[in-house]
Parts: sequence; C-alpha cells; structure tokens
Amino acid sequence: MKMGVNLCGVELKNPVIAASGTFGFGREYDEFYDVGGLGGISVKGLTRLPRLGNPPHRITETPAGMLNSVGLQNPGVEAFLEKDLPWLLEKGAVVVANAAGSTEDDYCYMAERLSGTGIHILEMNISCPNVKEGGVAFGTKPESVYKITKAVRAHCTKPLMVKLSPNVADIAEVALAAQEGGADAISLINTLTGMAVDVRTRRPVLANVVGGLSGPAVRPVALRMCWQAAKAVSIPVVGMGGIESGEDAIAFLLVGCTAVQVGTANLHNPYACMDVIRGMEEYGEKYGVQDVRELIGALRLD
Amino acid sequence: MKMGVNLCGVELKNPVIAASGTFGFGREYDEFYDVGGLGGISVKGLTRLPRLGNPPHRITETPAGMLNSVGLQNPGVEAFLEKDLPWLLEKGAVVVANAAGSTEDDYCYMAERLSGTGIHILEMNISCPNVKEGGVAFGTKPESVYKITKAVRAHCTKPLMVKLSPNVADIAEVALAAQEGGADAISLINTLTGMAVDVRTRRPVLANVVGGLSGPAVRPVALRMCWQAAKAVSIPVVGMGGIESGEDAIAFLLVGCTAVQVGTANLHNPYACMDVIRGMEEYGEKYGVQDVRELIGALRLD
Amino acid sequence: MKRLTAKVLSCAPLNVEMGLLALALPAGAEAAVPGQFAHIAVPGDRAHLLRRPISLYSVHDGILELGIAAKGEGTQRILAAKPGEEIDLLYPLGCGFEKGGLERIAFVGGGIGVAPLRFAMEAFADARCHAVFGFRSRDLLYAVEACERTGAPVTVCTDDGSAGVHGLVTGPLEEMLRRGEVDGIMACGPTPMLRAVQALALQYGVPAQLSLEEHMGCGIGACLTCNCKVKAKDGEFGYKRVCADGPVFPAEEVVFG
Amino acid sequence: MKRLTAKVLSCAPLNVEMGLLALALPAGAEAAVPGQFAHIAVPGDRAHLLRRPISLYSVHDGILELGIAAKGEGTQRILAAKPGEEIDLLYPLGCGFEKGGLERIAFVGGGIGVAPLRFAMEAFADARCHAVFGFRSRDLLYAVEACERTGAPVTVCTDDGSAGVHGLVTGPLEEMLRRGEVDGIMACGPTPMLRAVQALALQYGVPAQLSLEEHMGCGIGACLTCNCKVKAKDGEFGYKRVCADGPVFPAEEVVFG
Ligand SMILES: Cc1cc2nc3c(=O)[nH]c(=O)nc-3n(C[C@H](O)[C@H](O)[C@H](O)COP(=O)(O)OP(=O)(O)OC[C@H]3O[C@@H](n4cnc5c(N)ncnc54)[C@H](O)[C@@H]3O)c2cc1C
Ligand SMILES: Cc1cc2nc3c(=O)[nH]c(=O)nc-3n(C[C@H](O)[C@H](O)[C@H](O)COP(=O)(O)OP(=O)(O)OC[C@H]3O[C@@H](n4cnc5c(N)ncnc54)[C@H](O)[C@@H]3O)c2cc1C
Ligand SMILES: Cc1cc2nc3c(=O)[nH]c(=O)nc-3n(C[C@H](O)[C@H](O)[C@H](O)COP(=O)(O)O)c2cc1C
Ligand SMILES: Cc1cc2nc3c(=O)[nH]c(=O)nc-3n(C[C@H](O)[C@H](O)[C@H](O)COP(=O)(O)O)c2cc1C
Ligand code: FES
Ligand code: FES
Repeated sequence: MKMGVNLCGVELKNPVIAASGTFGFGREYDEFYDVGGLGGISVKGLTRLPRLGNPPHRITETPAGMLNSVGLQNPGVEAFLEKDLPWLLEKGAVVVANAAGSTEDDYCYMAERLSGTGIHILEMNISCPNVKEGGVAFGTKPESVYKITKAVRAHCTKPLMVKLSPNVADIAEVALAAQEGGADAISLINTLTGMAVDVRTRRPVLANVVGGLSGPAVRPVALRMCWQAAKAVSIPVVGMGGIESGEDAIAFLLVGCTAVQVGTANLHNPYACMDVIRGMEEYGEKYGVQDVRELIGALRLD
Repeated sequence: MKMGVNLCGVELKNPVIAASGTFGFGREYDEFYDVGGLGGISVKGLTRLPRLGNPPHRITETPAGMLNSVGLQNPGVEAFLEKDLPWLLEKGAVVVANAAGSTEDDYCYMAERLSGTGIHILEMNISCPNVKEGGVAFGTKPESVYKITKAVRAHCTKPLMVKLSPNVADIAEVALAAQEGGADAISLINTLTGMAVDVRTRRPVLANVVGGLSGPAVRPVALRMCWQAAKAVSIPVVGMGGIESGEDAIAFLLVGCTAVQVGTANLHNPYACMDVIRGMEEYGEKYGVQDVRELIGALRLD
Repeated sequence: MKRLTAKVLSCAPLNVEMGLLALALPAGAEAAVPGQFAHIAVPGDRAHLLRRPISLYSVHDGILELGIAAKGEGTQRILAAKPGEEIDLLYPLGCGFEKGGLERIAFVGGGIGVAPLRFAMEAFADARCHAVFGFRSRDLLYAVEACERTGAPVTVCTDDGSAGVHGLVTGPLEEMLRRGEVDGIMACGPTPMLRAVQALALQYGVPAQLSLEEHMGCGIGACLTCNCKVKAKDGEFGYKRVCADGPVFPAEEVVFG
Repeated sequence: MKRLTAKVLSCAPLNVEMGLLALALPAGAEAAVPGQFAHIAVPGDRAHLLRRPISLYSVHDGILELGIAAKGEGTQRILAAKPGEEIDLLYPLGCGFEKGGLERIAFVGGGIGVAPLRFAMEAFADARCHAVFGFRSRDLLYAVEACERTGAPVTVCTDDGSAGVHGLVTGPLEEMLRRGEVDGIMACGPTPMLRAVQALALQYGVPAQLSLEEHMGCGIGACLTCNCKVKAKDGEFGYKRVCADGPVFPAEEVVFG
C-alpha cells in the first residue's frame, strides 16, 4: 500500500505522526528506531518562555487510560530552535511545532517566531487542560476559537493546524470556527479532563487535582469527534486519541482523517508509532488497498 | 459503618442505586439477590408512549468500556405503572423513575403522570445521546437546562432529580442551571457520545452510528464532573460513571456525591451493586468510618 | 440462571479455528436444555468488559463442553485458559430448542452454528433425526462424528467442495422437505442461511426454530441491547431480546434485515 | 536501554508482602549498574496501560532478579507470572549509584528501598561498606542475609522493635557519621527517611546519593511526567526527570516537599 499523504501542502512519508507531549523532541525514541521514518513528529508543547509545569504527581493510570497534568513543562521556544530543531531536520523528520500561550499575543508571537524557521507545520494547542492561564480557555467556545485562529493566521506563514479540545458540547461547531478563522488543518482530540482520588489518603492523586485523560479508554469519543469534525469542515483533519494499532489508525482514516497521531501508546510501547505504520501496511495487504488515501473518509453508511 | 443517606428527603438504606437502563425494572437481578436491599433502583428510561428503540447492533465493547445505542426502548409509562411499579414497591425498593421525552410538553406530562404514583424520585433524563428527537438536545446548553427544569418543576410534586449530560464544555454551569430551575438533586454522568468502526466492513459497528460510552473507561471524567458539579451547587449530587467497587463509590462520595449509581458493572457482574455496597462497608471498617455521610465531600485539598 | 465458577478440565482443538473447552460444573448447577447458552467473562483482562455468549455444545455428568471459534481477543483468551483455571459464567441462559411433539427433525447448521445442534441432537435422539451441516471447507469440519454417534445421518456440505456435498445446506434440506421427511427444523448459522431456511420452512409448511445471534450486554434480559426484529400484530414489527426471549425463535416470528 | 522479552525463571516469596522474581535476560541485554531500574509491562491485562518501574535487585550470569512488593494490581499481576511466561521490559533505565572514589560507604535502606541497595552492595563490595536497613516489622525483613554475604555488616532496625534495633535507621546512621566512619551515603526508601538522611549528610558534610520514586510514564525521559524538585541557580528551583536524570540524585540537589 502506498503510504504517503499530503497534509495541507506538506508531504508525509506515511500518515503517522508522533503526538505532542508523549514523544519529547524525538531523541529518546531515536534510540529505539530511526524517527525520521515517521510521517511526522509533533514536538512537546512549546511556549515563549521556559515553563516548569506542575508539581508531582503528574501521572496516574486509569482503566485502559491515563491522566497527565504535566502542565506544558518545556525549555521554551528558543532552546527548541537552537538545540532540537536542527537535529530533527537532519533526521529528515517533518516537524510539527506544537505551541501554546497564555494570551492571544503569546500565540501570535509563537506563530511569527516559528514561521521564520525550518518547521513544517504549526500546531496551535488551544486545548491544554493542565494550565490555568491559557490553552483550554481559548478552545471551548467557537467564538474564541475563531478569534484566536484568525489572529494567529495573520502572523503565520507556515501551514496552520489548530488542535481542538474534546471538552466541548459540539465539536463540529468548534471545528468549523477554526476553519473559518483560517486554519489549514485541525487536529483532535487533546485530552478529556479527568480526575482520580486516592481513597486511602482522601486526596486527589494528581497535585494539579485534575488532569487530561488519554489512551484507549478515550478512543470511542475521539473517533466520534473526528467523524463529526471531518463532516463539518473541508480542511484536513488529523485524528488521535487512544490509537495503538494499525487497525485503530485505519478507523480514524475511514471517518475522514488525513493522518493520525499516536500519543499514549508510546509510553507503553516505545515502538508504538512503527507498529501502527506496519499494522496499516498489513491492513492494506490483507484487504487489497493500493493507496492509503483511498481509505480517507471511506466509511460506509448505506 | 452506618450506610443510610437522605437524598432530597428520601431515606436510602445505603448510597447505592442501580443505574437506569442497565437494570431493567429490577426483576432479572432479583433472581440473583433481593433488589429491595439496594439504596434505590433507577428504572429503564420511560416515555409517554412505548418506544421501539434503535435497530441492532446496539452494543459493542471498547477498551474498559462499552458503547450502547438502545435508544430508550421501553414499554411506556402506563405499562410500567401497571406491571412493574407495584412489584418494585412490594420489594421495598426506593424507586427512581427515569423519564425522557421529545418535547417540553412530554417531560411535563411525564412529571405530572408520575407525581401521582408511588415512585419516590423523578429522574429527568435530558441527556440520552441515542435518540434524535430529544433528550440530549435539552441537556447541553445551560439555558435550555434551566428552562426545561423550571417547566417540569411546575408539574412535579415528587423530588426532582435532573440527569446531566457529560457532553458539555462546563458541567458546573449546567449543574447550576438545573438547581436554579428548581431541581432537588442532580445525577451525572450519562454516557459520553462515542463511536466504533469495523475496519473489515468499513462500517460503524452500531446501527445508530454513534452510541453512549460507559464503564470504567469514563470514570476519571465522571469523577471530575461530579467534583465540579458538587462544588457549584448546594443540592445533592448523585454520581455515576464506571463504578465497579466500593472504593470507586467512596471516591465519588469524597468529591461531594450523596449517593452513587452503578450501571455498566451490572452487565458484567450481576452482583455488582451488592459488591459495591459490601466494598463500601469494608472500607468503613478498614479506615474506622462510623457513618458513610462523613465521607461526603471529605476530599482533602490542603 | 446463576453465576458460576467452573474449573477448566481441558481445551483441545476442534478444527483449525475452533477449540473444545471442557469445564467442570460446580455442584448445584441448574439443568440446561439445548439451544441455551453460557455467558462467559473474558478471563484476566479488565479491558474486556463484556461477557461472551457461547452455546452449549454438550452437557453430561457435570461436564459442560463448549465449541468456541477464535474470533477476536475475547474468544482467544477464553480458549487460552489452562486446566485448573477458573472460568466465570452465567449459566444456563435463554430459551432453547423445543422438541414438542416433533418426530422427524432436520437439524440445519452452518459453521459455528453447528455447536448448539450437537447438544440438541443428543437430547432429541429418540426422534428420527437428520442433520445437514455446512462448512466453508474441509478443515473447518467439527462435531460431525459426535453427531453421527447419536444415530442420525449427517450430510456435510462445503462451500468449496473439499468435503461432502459441494454447495449450500439448503440443497439437501429442500430435498428432504420435498420428500416429506421432515416434521420440524432446528437451525443455527449465519443470517443468509437462516433466511433461506426460513423461506423453505414457509414454502413447505414445516415449523422451524431458528437460533439467532446478537451482540449482548447482560445476557439476562435487563439491558435491551440484544434486540432482534420480530413480527408484531397489524403488519408492524417489534423487538425481542435474543438473550432472554431467545436465542431460539419460531421462524414465523423472525424478521431478517 | 532496550525493549526486551525475558522468560520467568521463578517467583518466590521474599517476605510476607514481597516476591523475588528471577528473569532470564536474553542475549545482548546491555550491562546494568546498581540503582538503575527495569520498566515492566503489566502482563496480560490491557486495562493496565502503564509500565511499573522496579529497581534491579541483582544481575548476574544473565539472570535479573527483582524484589517486588505486592502493592496494587500491577505488581500483583507481575508477581503472579509463572515460570516460562514472558515479561516485557525496558532495561536498563536511568542513572544509578556512583562509587567514584568512595572507600567507606553507608547504605541506608527503608522497606522496598532496600532492593536497589542489594545490587549496589554486591557491586561495590570492594569498598568498606556498612548497611542500615529499616523495616516496619520482623516479618518484612528481606535481603539482609544476601547483603551480609557481600562481607558488609548490616544493622537492622524495626519500627516496632520486633527485630534488631527498635527505631529508625537515622539512629545508627548518625552514630556512624559521628564516629567519622563514612565517606559517602547511598540511600533509598520512603521520603521521610530520605529527608532525614539528606539532613544528616549535610550536617556531617558527607556526600549522599538518594534514589527517588515517582509515578512514571515512558521511563525513558520523553514524557516529563516523573518530575522531582531540584535546586536551581539563584535560590530558584527546577524539575528533573526521575527516570532519566535519576532515579539516583546527589542529596544536595534534591528539594523535598
Ligand atoms: C446465543 C449465542 C451463542 C453463540 N454460540 C457460540 C458458540 O457456540 N461458539 C462460538 O464460537 N461462538 C458463538 N457465538 C458467537 C460468539 O459470542 C462471538 O464469536 C464472540 O462473542 C466474539 O467475541 P470476540 O471477543 O472473540 O470477538 P470480537 O469481535 O473482538 O468481539 C467484540 C464484541 O462484539 C461481540 N460479538 C462479536 N461477534 C459476535 C457474535 N457473532 N455474536 C455475539 N456477539 C458478538 C463480542 O461479544 C464483543 O462484545 C454465539 C453468539 C450468541 C449470541
Ligand atoms: C525508580 C523506581 C524503582 C522502584 N523499585 C521498586 C522495587 O524494586 N520494588 C518494588 O516493590 N517497588 C519499586 N518501586 C515502586 C513500584 O514502582 C510501585 O510500587 C508500583 O509501580 C505500584 O504499582 P501497582 O500497580 O502495584 O500499584 P498501584 O498503586 O495500583 O499503581 C497505580 C499507578 O501508580 C503508580 N505508582 C504507585 N506507587 C508508585 C511508586 N511508589 N512509585 C512509582 N509509581 C507508583 C503505578 O506505577 C501505577 O501507574 C520503584 C519505583 C520507582 C520509581
Ligand atoms: C504526557 C502527555 C503530555 C502531553 N502534552 C501535550 C502537549 O504538550 N501539547 C499538546 O497539544 N498535547 C499534549 N498531550 C496530548 C496528546 O498529544 C494527545 O492529544 C492525547 O494524549 C490523545 O492522544 P493519545 O490517546 O494517543 O495519547 C499530551 C498527552 C500526554 C499523555
Ligand atoms: C445499556 C445502557 C442503557 C442505558 N439506558 C439509560 C436510560 O434509559 N436512561 C438514562 O438516564 N441512562 C441510561 N444509561 C446511562 C446509565 O444510566 C449511566 O448514566 C451511564 O451508563 C454511566 O454509568 P456506568 O458507567 O456505571 O454505566 C444507559 C446505559 C447503558 C449502558
Ligand atoms: S443482553 Fe441484556 S437484554 Fe439481552
Ligand atoms: S517517565 Fe517519561 S520522562 Fe520520566
């Protein structure tokens, strides 16, 4: 099966992108396999200045899922551009720069700063549930999604992908708002806000009290939202949420996604992205699909 | 541990209620144990007229969860009042009448019809994701929750509990709207809308395309929403979503719930409700809690 | 209908994709009838929430045998159970086949649908029975000799002609119906097969009992997730529960598609 | 750091709540140092998504031993692994204890924190070592004899006085420090113990290495979920990754609470 796809003008070797926050800047996984073989790498969410993130515990397991409250710990955009981007480009990776901010101005700054670099796609994260100041505040109302997308668009010369929050009543509405604001693509889902309690100590497990739920547990919600979003917009949709296998990824393509991201699965299985790629190829062989692009939106509803 | 709680004026033997739709009218489970021993039974969602519900498949498994799209199949409120309510009352059960409608008028009719009977609590389901006409349409916007609650309130002489949808951006807002509309209690969460695809046939697994996600997979989201809702309102909160064990139930009490409901767990384990009650008692013994009510809202955040 | 814990006695291959799981029923297990099923918890994996419905293949001397096809992860895990391990099941569930006054019964099975007929043919061996079983190919045959041991002739059909008659079960069945050799039909198998059996039963005026399949939740009639379409009065249709009203239904009642 | 599949050789009780899991490392497994850990996938249950970090208890002749306390479902399932079963691990991970030029080492362990010290005492047996291990009570003792076999004396303390010295490890440790018998400390155990060890090390001007615990995701440094607080310049603080920058940190660097 031919695996290449075009994501808003950028050619991906295959439709599998490592999801932001679960893959660092790719170096750790490059010890396991050549990360240049991936469709792309969405790097850890970047901010204008370095961020410490939240105190521990930041992670806990839940049934077939996990909660995290990292809170956008990152070395800041300058450190990334200096130390990590050159390495990623040398690896031949398509670099998706995941960026967040606390104010509209922050987001615009990030777009402008990153536009002048070698990154391939800007993924604007307006859906991080783990920082008080920003992110998700922009992501849950269609009006604010429209407004911030439009503002950032004016400062962004790279393909602009807006990453949507699943903590909304109507994902189609939000997806449409991003498209109308000028996004070239949307990606979803970010994590669902969740919580865990230690009944022994009677305290929340996470220091941040709430965290973001990810992993196979959320896959049905993610798949439904991708389907609704893909029906609503004409720009490409990048799907994620609990993808572990080639067949999981195929399901996201069938509901209309052009590419997928693999997040939590990397934590369990460092080869997860490669396993997904291989699994998709096996699917293609088994069902006689010549080109992966035939599968995009090929869900049968008759 | 003393297990009795008072739920908006109704004394429950213990805080464990069987959740609507997973427990029929109680008869099947009475073959396994005396269902009169439960805190309460929320019956299958009732409508004014009998409903056929959706075609098959109506159920599929997902990681640590399941999707259902029953679509409110039920024999109609009259059949319930004639055949099932007398039996339930004879069993000594606290009867929570779960009711839904397609129009405001329907809901008001149901409230009035059920108020004149022996039921103990009316649970108004404005959050069923599986029927096109109604339910969830009322449940996702605070304004419409307020409006329908207020309308139903005027026709309801029983304690009125409003069952909220988790498919919202801000559950606190919705919870508050129900309280301001005159609800005596709220229950949450109903199911999260989800989807599954059979990659072999390229079709949705469920005939209804989407269905409601329930089970342990959703527990972190449910717990978070119960916590947020309980902080927002002063009326009692009844929590549910993935509760399988006594410790799961205790977590919901700690975040502020007065009682819990057990749904999907019944499907796997017909004794689930009894196991939850026993597990809560064991917790009380282990940690020296004299009265279960001490646990309500006892989450430590210092 | 009880929740039981049964010890695995053995698990041996039945054909290239099925295994025969033998379980020791605990004392006090209720008596079961052919066509009923066991609702089995997937062992040792809490990510698999739902039980798996499996027809009774044989029940004798406190031993329950199940013929299980390795379809997905759930059945694979059940088949991986080792002797001595414990299996959690609800048993016995549903309404089975009814012999009533039938004297000459045709058993029509396709693929894994043969499994419940194995038990039925044993239980109804005092009638004059004849079985017609369809398989995709030779290496998927199972239960044939066991069924022949009940004294009834078994006609095997394969889709690819690699064993027995080349073709569908409906050929030999119609032959028997035409010759007037059948008072009643008991059938289990894929929907197209059941649809064809239903049509033949109607055509020849012979009562048929069809065992249906549907995805299930509780297995005991409470959750209404296992619906099948049935005729209702006035040309309308309604739903019944495969788990509690079935899985065996009179052919006249069933609406396919 | 590799992903390996290791066969279970045995799993025997170490004390009333811990088991000793012996695994056959496959050929080509990298050499490990004390203080490193293995990141173990919970076997056979897809509801348990995250790996469990477990310190190396002993590595010799291609056999990896782990001392594991049955805490929750994850460790219970790991301990239930039968000989011949395969365990999926990332191995070896993290930065361990460093002997450097230390000649007289005090090993201070509490509860399950004794496990990594077992390996360290063997590896650093050429130094003059002395261990002080704390346990809640007598029936939780383990590893003591194995550590004594390295030639070093082991002082046992119990919270309830049911074995050895009645009291905390800090008593005997301070004694040794006061007598000037210690060039360096290697410690692993509960936070209050580590905090006390840190204070003593500072007070007596002896370098200490503390092995920390934190909930983990990837275990390899990518996900930033396993943070611990460390001193940064200008009186500020920062976070490091327990999995990749640790789990062993210089005591001067660590900020508790
Ligand atoms: C009354 C009845 C009797 C049955 N008897 C037998 C038997 O004797 N031998 C046998 O091998 N199989 C039998 N089946 C089919 C068997 O239940 C399914 O093959 C099995 O549930 C598949 O589970 P899985 O995890 O392997 O597959 P998956 O496809 O991974 O299962 C995913 C989900 O779909 C459900 N599902 C998938 N296929 C079916 C199906 N055909 N019927 C019901 N649920 C399904 C599963 O239970 C599970 O919830 C019977 C089904 C019914 C309803
Ligand atoms: C570097 C390191 C080395 C360790 N070495 C050992 C050892 O040699 N022997 C031993 O018995 N234990 C050791 N632990 C602790 C061990 O990892 C936990 O006891 C185990 O993860 C608990 O898993 P569970 O499923 O049994 O418990 P649960 O409480 O059910 O686990 C729930 C979640 O919390 C995490 N978690 C809970 N407690 C801890 C903890 N103390 N540390 C890290 N994660 C935790 C689990 O990994 C899991 O993700 C070590 C921990 C770390 C960080
Ligand atoms: C530990 C962790 C950190 C994450 N950090 C980020 C981030 O910095 N930016 C972002 O957009 N998403 C972040 N996410 C969300 C993931 O990119 C992804 O949207 C989500 O986890 C769902 O996919 P999955 O189920 O495959 O993990 C993070 C997720 C995890 C688990
Ligand atoms: C098969 C099924 C049918 C349901 N039917 C109803 C219903 O009729 N009315 C209602 O308010 N909720 C219904 N629910 C939702 C449950 O009552 C409950 O809110 C939800 O499943 C979450 O709890 P759980 O995870 O314990 O199942 C149904 C759930 C399931 C699984
Ligand atoms: S499976 Fe629940 S009613 Fe049939
Ligand atoms: S566990 Fe992922 S960085 Fe440490």
